[in-house]
Amino acid sequence: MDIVTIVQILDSTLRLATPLLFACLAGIISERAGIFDIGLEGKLLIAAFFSAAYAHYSGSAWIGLGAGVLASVVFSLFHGIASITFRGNQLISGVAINFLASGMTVVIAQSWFRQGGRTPSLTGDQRFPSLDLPGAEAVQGVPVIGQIYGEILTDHGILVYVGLLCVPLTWYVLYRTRFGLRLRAVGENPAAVDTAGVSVVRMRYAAIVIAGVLCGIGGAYLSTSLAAGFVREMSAGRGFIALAAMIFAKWRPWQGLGAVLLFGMLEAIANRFPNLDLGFITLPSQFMTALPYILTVIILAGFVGKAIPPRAGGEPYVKER
Amino acid sequence: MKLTRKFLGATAVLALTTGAALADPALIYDMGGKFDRSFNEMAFTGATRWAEETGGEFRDIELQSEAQREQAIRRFAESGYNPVVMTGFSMATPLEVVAADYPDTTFVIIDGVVDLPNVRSVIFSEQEGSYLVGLLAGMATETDNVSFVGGMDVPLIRAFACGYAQGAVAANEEVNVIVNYTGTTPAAWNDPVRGSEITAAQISQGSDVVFAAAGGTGVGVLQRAVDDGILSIGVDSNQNYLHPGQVLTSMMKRVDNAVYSAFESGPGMETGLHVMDLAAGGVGWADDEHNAELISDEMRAAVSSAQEAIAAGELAVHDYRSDSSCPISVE
Amino acid sequence: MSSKRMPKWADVLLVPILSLIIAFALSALVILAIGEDPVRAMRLMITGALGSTYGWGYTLYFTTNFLLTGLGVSIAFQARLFNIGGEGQALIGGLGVALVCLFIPWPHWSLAIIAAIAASAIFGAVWAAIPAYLQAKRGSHIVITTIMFNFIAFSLMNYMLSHVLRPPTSMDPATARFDNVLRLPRLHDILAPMGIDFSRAGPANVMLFVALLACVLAYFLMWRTRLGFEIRAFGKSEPAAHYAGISGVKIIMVAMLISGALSGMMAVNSVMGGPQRLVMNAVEGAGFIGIAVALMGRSHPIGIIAPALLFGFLFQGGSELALETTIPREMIIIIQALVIMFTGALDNMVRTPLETLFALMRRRT
Amino acid sequence: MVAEVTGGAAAKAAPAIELRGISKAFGPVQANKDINIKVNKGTIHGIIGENGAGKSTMMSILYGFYKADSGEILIDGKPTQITDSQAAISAGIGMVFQHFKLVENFTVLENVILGAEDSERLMPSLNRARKLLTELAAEYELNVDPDALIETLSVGHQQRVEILKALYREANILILDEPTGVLTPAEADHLFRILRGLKEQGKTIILITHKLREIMDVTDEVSVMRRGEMVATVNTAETSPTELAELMVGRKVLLEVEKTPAKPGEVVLSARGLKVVDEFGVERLRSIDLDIRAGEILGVAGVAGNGQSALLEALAGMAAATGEVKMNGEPLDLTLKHSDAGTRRERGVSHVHEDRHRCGLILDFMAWENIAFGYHNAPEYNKNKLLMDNHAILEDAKGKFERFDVRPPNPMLTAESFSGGNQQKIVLAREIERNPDLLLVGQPTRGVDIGAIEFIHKQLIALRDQGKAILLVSVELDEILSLSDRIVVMFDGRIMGERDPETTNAQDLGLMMAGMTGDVA
Repeated sequence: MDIVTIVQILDSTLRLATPLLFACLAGIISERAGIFDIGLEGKLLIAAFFSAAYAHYSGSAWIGLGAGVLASVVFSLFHGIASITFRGNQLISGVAINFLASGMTVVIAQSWFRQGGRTPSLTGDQRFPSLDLPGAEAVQGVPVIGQIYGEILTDHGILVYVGLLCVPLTWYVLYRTRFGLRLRAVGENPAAVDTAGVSVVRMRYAAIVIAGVLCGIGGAYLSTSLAAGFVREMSAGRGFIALAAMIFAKWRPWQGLGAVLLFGMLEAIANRFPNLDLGFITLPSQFMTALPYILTVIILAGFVGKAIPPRAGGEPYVKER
Repeated sequence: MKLTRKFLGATAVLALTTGAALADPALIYDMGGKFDRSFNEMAFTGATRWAEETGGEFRDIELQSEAQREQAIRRFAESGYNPVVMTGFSMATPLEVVAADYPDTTFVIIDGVVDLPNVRSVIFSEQEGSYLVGLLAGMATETDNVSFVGGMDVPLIRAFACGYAQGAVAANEEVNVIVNYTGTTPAAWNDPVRGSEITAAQISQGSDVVFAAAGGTGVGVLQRAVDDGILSIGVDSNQNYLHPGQVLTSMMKRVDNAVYSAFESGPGMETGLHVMDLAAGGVGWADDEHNAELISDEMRAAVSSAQEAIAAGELAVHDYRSDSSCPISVE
Repeated sequence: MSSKRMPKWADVLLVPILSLIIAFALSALVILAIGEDPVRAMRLMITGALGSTYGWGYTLYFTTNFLLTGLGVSIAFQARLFNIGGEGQALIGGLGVALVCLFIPWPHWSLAIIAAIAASAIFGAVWAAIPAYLQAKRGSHIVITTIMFNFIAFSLMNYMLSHVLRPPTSMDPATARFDNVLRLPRLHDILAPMGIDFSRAGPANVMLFVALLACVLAYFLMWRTRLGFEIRAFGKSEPAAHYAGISGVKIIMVAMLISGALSGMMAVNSVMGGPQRLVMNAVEGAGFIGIAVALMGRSHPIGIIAPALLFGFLFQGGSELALETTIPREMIIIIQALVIMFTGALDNMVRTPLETLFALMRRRT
Repeated sequence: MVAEVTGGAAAKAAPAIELRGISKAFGPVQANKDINIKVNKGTIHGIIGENGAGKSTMMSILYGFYKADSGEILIDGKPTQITDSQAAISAGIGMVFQHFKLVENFTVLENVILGAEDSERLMPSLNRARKLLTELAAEYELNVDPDALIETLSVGHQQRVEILKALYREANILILDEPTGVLTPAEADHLFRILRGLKEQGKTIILITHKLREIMDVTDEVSVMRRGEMVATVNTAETSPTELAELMVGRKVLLEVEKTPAKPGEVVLSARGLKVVDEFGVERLRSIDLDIRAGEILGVAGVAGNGQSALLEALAGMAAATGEVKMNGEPLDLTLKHSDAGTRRERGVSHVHEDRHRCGLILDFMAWENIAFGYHNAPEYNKNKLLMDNHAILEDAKGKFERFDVRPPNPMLTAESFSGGNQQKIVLAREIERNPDLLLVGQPTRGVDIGAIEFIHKQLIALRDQGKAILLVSVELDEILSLSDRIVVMFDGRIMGERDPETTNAQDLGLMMAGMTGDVA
């Protein structure tokens, strides 16, 4: 594999990892607060649709982003009403949200655009512009740095950088702020938070709204930056890969970045080499596609570093003595 | 028992008469959907043209899943639509079964062959059209690298690739042809993101003209080409308008004509194998106001002489499907 | 607590029916919002799914799928295991059916169906066994592992169909058609000797009766056998089951194996009974609809029959809808989502006011 | 000495807390009925009552967990609305719950500041808390490592963190709910020293307990609750344990159960070197030697959490153990690789689990199904190899309900629709009527009404008189003293010694429960 190929794959990795990153951080925030979120996929999808639709109507990717985030937050609130207010099963609610998104996007898209469940192609300002990092041009000749900074890191849609910035931000919020302390506590022992005079319900709603916003940005990136418009089922399981990445990272943001980069790279490799010839074995692209899931099962099985979820995760909080 | 029989019998009759008036034509799109800007959309265009010209009505349906193929064909046949036209080679197997059950209905399959008396099988000489656009690509490239993004990796798509490669090399012996396919399942027809990433990879390998024969996936290919400032070539329908001035040309596969002619001829049409080649106007290249600036007179002359040679049988473009091989590797 | 506050019939019937009504009402709003007429839509669905033996043939065909996947989800639910992997188990079950039908020259369909049922059940059970084992022995969350296994199954089938099982001459990622001897008798063939004229087209076949039989057998399993007793006890209280000497590992394994086997068996219908060859995505989401069916049927083997029929109707009616209106087929996914939401996650929203109502009524009398 | 503190100026000022006419009902259950109480500033006020007397409901109302149906709360003489925990904290109330409300994988500091952080950034709060902790440690013997993770701390230390949390929030009124249930006597004494120190600083302390000794030792005043009502408030110095006990139960306590002397027979079960290590690697049982004979009740006394549960579960086949245990002379498989609770039943061991809600019953099952629970493999409950005989089980359940006076006598109801006492009777009927050689009984009368207690005690004696062996584990010393023929005391996973109930008393047992072995007979 020559250097150009590697650079290209890493370049592609960064793009493909970005929607995973947003969803993964969303999952981390939500699950750290004790709300299991298998509806990441649905939120990505609904956000992707509304972003593309409103970017098309308004001519501005930013307005599209707003619409996508709003849609994703609304879905988050459904999840909240079911699993926080009515103490329903968070997993079932998540499943329902995924189906709701899958059905709604096509039904609405068909009704609005009559193009078989897709939006018209987006052009110009309807999509996010690429951002050339300062000095990227200048360092292109320099070995290593030139390739990393001048070729891999630069010239991506602006949301790629937003995503990367969200990693330290999430870390800081979780571990260095009052909000983060309470959020983590609410996922470990909500009773402790409740008796400390902090509303568990409010904390959990705050967490899922943030998760909604992050998924919303991820979805907007999918349809208005990575692609140029919405097509049905365009999230294509990315929400679940993000879920896998979250488990892989054991619910920690920096490790989450690592996991999505790994999974993004697997996708990039599968795109580049439908049949990856390793000399002694040829791996079909299907294997690469399945690899994130296989790796996650191995992690879940606890053979390689046990993944312990937040202790109060999945359980509705019922006040008791 | 008698009552049941009467009741069920009555409803069965009802079923046959619900829906539209008898003998309206119907159209079934393959996965990828009616608005894939490509293959299926071409079929829709043909049907619409027929409807507009004749004032007739037709019914159409998009498949959401592999498993629905047989039901879709049956549904139209059962309700008395005639002829029933369908696009895509994947329809061949289910059609074989259903066509036998409805001998009074005429079926048309595009891109597939079903050997039954009530089926018209329409196939195209994609390699010939691809040769022409390959020729243009070979002349347009400045890096001596052109590329191809196929949809599902099947002999049909390899025939596109093979024709394209032959054309490109014919124009410029130095040209290197980079070939990739999106996948091995029908999902490959509808994955613009993957199409875009594959194109990005090809661009990093030096390609400056990319030909997408990948249905809906091609939208992503063309978009990436525009984003990165290289030329692209559309497929099936005329896609020049998608990005005016940036799409070199489109390899036209006149599915619209096939559908139009089937609708036009009606149930009594001549069945059997119909080959739509360059000579018959089945395939060709798009030359319009959107790409006028990109096509030099020299290019136009080269293409038209090749076109004449092929039509006259003087120039044989190798068909990958004939021996599962290609003089230029399209693996 | 719930059982004390409400009569059993209300719990079993009223709550799911009310949830269903809410789900339907919201779906009607969606239909209105996209500028269509919900009443007309409903009428079209009824004519399309139930107005002819042709429609019935498909409705019952889909019902068969949902009976088996719904039953699979139910058995796991009874052991408090959320087997979200019915889709993957059914996909792999289809592989079992295809192998049995393609590579063994059966003299008669009746032998082949037995072998196919066995093979699909084994394949489905094996696919459920790994998540089950990981849950039982390593405590890995079964919901997450079964989701992962759905995707792995999808990739595996994708590979098998495009690289291994596809006949060399075919471009379609599907197996060859099975021998005509293996064609399962359809309702047309079964009812014709009784003098009933049933549409030849509908693919509903003997598997419908197998599925119904499976429901009855599952009822006996759950309510008349020791194993059923143990599964239900484990599902209600894990520590209590341990106290009673019921092995958690055994129950998790057995319940998931049965669940996977039932989901896998669904493939006999959708592969051998339908297109008579294995195509991509032969399951068409039936594994997920099984969740809705189980939730509505309160995970009761007999209780799921009505919701399975309902979803069979929706599935068939929905495809007719797409033909006659601008409402896409995906409308039924919305209905499915709402049913799951209201009968599963928002159960308390429906239940709590009802309980209050019953309490008020009781106080008055 | 105590009375001096109570009198004088403190008593005349407005009470720290006053409840007026507080009532709270949960459905048909009246948990609190017209509660009136005054707690004076700078005192330790005990609240005593049986399980289910309404103590905890009252405290939950005070801490904003429940809203009272009627009544009024006054803090420092001012009517105060306590709508949630935040309001309680603002009113200066700190609560130490029986089950600690700590985040296990947070540090002590993080737990202390949680919910009371000074600013959006954590650092300043953490630094301030660290300083305060050092001060408090010196002042009140409240020393804990501020950076230790909660899960690494002992129970006593965790409780100190709870107190520190309250003090960090500048609580003036500290409520402790059953604080010594999980403590050793030494730890409890330490706690009481802390409480006295806090009182001297002017804090008001409410101590909820059902242990008379603690009330007598540390409180200034005591209020007694019974069946949701506040029946009396008295000066501790002016009352006696007997009087309090009477007030608690509403009649003379039946300390003695009528029974004839035991006629011990053969050894039914003998254990040597029995050890249990739990899933976290903690040694729960440290080499127990034990013999139980036919026709006797062996009582196991001890503070909760000293290995009694592990002992029961090891013998019942619920927890793996090492060592040697013989049942009727035959060894038992303790590894549980070849046996479980079911095979143990086949060997003649029946088990009334100490937690009937979690283990003893399946609350969602119908009562008749619960009758077969654990014995569902028994031949009389099965028609053949495949099918159970539900009719036979139902008939059997009807008989059992009659003999054990279960009310209502309808086995078609779900188990959860029965009262605590009747649920326990269902469990006992199931386990006793299997005619076991050995009956393991944990906390037989926990959460059971007085009438049922008597009935249950009689049943246990009757089983003993049939020549069966009974191992009785209870945290109620009275129960142990009145039922047992021999008593062993457990502490920290060990047996501290054996006593004859005729010659021992609560003090003697209490010493051993605290781990003091000076006078082993």
